[in-house]
Amino acid sequence: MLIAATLAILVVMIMAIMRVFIGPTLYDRVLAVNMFGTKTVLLISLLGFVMGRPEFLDIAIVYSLINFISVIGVLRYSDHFIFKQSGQSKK
Amino acid sequence: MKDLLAVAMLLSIYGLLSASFFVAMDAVDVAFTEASVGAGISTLLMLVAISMTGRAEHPSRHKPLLALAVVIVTGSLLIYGTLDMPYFGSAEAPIHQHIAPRYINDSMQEIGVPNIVTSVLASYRAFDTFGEVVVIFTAGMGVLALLSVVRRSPVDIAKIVLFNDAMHERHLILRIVTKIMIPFILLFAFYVQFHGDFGPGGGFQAGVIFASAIFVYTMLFGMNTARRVINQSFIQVLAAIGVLLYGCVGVVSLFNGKKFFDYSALAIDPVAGQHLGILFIELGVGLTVASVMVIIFFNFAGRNETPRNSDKQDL
Amino acid sequence: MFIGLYNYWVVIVLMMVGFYIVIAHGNLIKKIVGLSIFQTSVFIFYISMAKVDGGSAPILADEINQYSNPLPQVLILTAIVVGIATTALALALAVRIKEAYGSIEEDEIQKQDNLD
Amino acid sequence: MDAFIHISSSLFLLIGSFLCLSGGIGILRFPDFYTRMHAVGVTETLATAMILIGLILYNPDFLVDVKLVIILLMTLFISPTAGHALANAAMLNDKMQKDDNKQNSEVKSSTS
Repeated sequence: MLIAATLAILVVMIMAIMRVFIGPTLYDRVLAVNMFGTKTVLLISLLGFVMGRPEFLDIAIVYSLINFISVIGVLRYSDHFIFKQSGQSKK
Repeated sequence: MKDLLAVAMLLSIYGLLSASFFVAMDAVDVAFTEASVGAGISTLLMLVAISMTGRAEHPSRHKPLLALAVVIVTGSLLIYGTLDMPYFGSAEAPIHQHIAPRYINDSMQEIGVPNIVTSVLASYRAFDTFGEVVVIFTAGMGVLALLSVVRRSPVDIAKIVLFNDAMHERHLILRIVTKIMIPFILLFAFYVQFHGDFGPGGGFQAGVIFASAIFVYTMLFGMNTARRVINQSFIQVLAAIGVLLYGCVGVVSLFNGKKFFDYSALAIDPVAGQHLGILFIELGVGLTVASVMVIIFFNFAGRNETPRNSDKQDL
Repeated sequence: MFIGLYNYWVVIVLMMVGFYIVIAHGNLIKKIVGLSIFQTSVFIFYISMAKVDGGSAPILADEINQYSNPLPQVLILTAIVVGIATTALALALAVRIKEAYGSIEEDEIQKQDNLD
Repeated sequence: MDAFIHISSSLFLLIGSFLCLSGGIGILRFPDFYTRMHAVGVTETLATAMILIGLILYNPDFLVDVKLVIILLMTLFISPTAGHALANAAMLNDKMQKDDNKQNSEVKSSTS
């Protein structure tokens, strides 16, 4: 069962990567990266159980934090671009 | 891809993927570091830099054929070179014969720390790690020297204030959730710092996580607020204190009649001395890494959005 | 016969991708991205060397006899953090070049240099 | 009792994997950004929660359970927030682009 869940998550990760490549807008890409990050958290927790040493869940915690931080960062700096663009077009 | 922001996204995914690969390869400490560094901080720095240098890459006018030829020749030579290498995962490979068995078998008696990576990092190869910490410190100083110069082109102050106001109104939910999360991130950083002897973790990782909490704060509440919370010159002193703390541990053991970084001199019981030494060294590493990362980020972000006046006041 | 060597080949492919980006693209940010891909391929090389079949993570616990090699992991752990510090330095240089020349494209910078 | 816990944990894992997959298909097949956002936002939180609950049931060790609960809480906090921020930013972007287009067309009409 664990291995089946791991495989499912791997498939979903591949789908997310495809969306990052296709993604017409920046936000599609951010969404896919965010999803990819969440799936990585799950993958790591599952891998810990599959390999029989589940005490390394700290890594998964770090992942969920870092995922959040990078999404905020992307939004923050993409706002910057929107702002710049609108400023330029108004000039 | 021409859009550099998309490149940064893909780099972040690459970091996440390589970190999960490290977990699969049993390198939990490395995965820890790569998770916080490769996926988080390097993406952020890349984004800040792109926001300053412009988003679009010019259409290429180069001839890729020559480069491709060079790459293919080098690659095939390297592949030819691997044909003699030991197979993947074989326990008889030369790399596993010489010093690793000593670390695996004896480190529990000699150092008394279950995490072998920590004991090798902080005790057996402490001098090496000292060098790395000095390199990080120097890189931080380099960024400081390059970016703390006041820039000549005037910045439109009104525009920036407007922008910051817009940010604050829009991200109310984000700000509140972040306010709740930040103490936990900091707490988790301390856990990683002091739990490094027993599980994955240690000074490097803790420093990076600590710094990333400050990054979030800076991104959401603006540079000026963050400057008020965290004094820049204090952070610079802190970075130096970290390196000095590391060096001092070595000097103390030198004065006590042992070798440089031989921590058994620190206490009567050699194993307790090792514990104490590793604790101090990890603390030094954590301080340096966290403050250097904060210095780097403040200089990047500060160049982006602070008006000139406040820059002058800071000087 | 050589199928057991695939880890090195993956590393070499990644390394060459990074190398190609560094030499073929004119944009400095792209070059830095290429360098970081190159760097990560070296990390993967070391870590895959450290793996032992049936081994476990090198944190001592009961009931486990076979551990992977801790030494390459230590080297890479420090190398990652040093790598981000040097990447930050490179990005800082790129930002300064942008301010001084108004561009981060290699050929444009060279054109301006030749004019002087 | 043991068998019951085992079966229920398998069931949770199965539901979680199914939700994951549906979210993945959603992000790939839906036509525009907001529908994709819907697919991911709805499935992601629930799938994560399901898989983590499955793991908690599967695992007897107390400390590991605590860590799993921490991850679960973290996800429940973070992923809706990130989704909200993302939707907000995308909406603002759309609005701004529309404004720009309007302005541009106005400028054009006034010049012509």
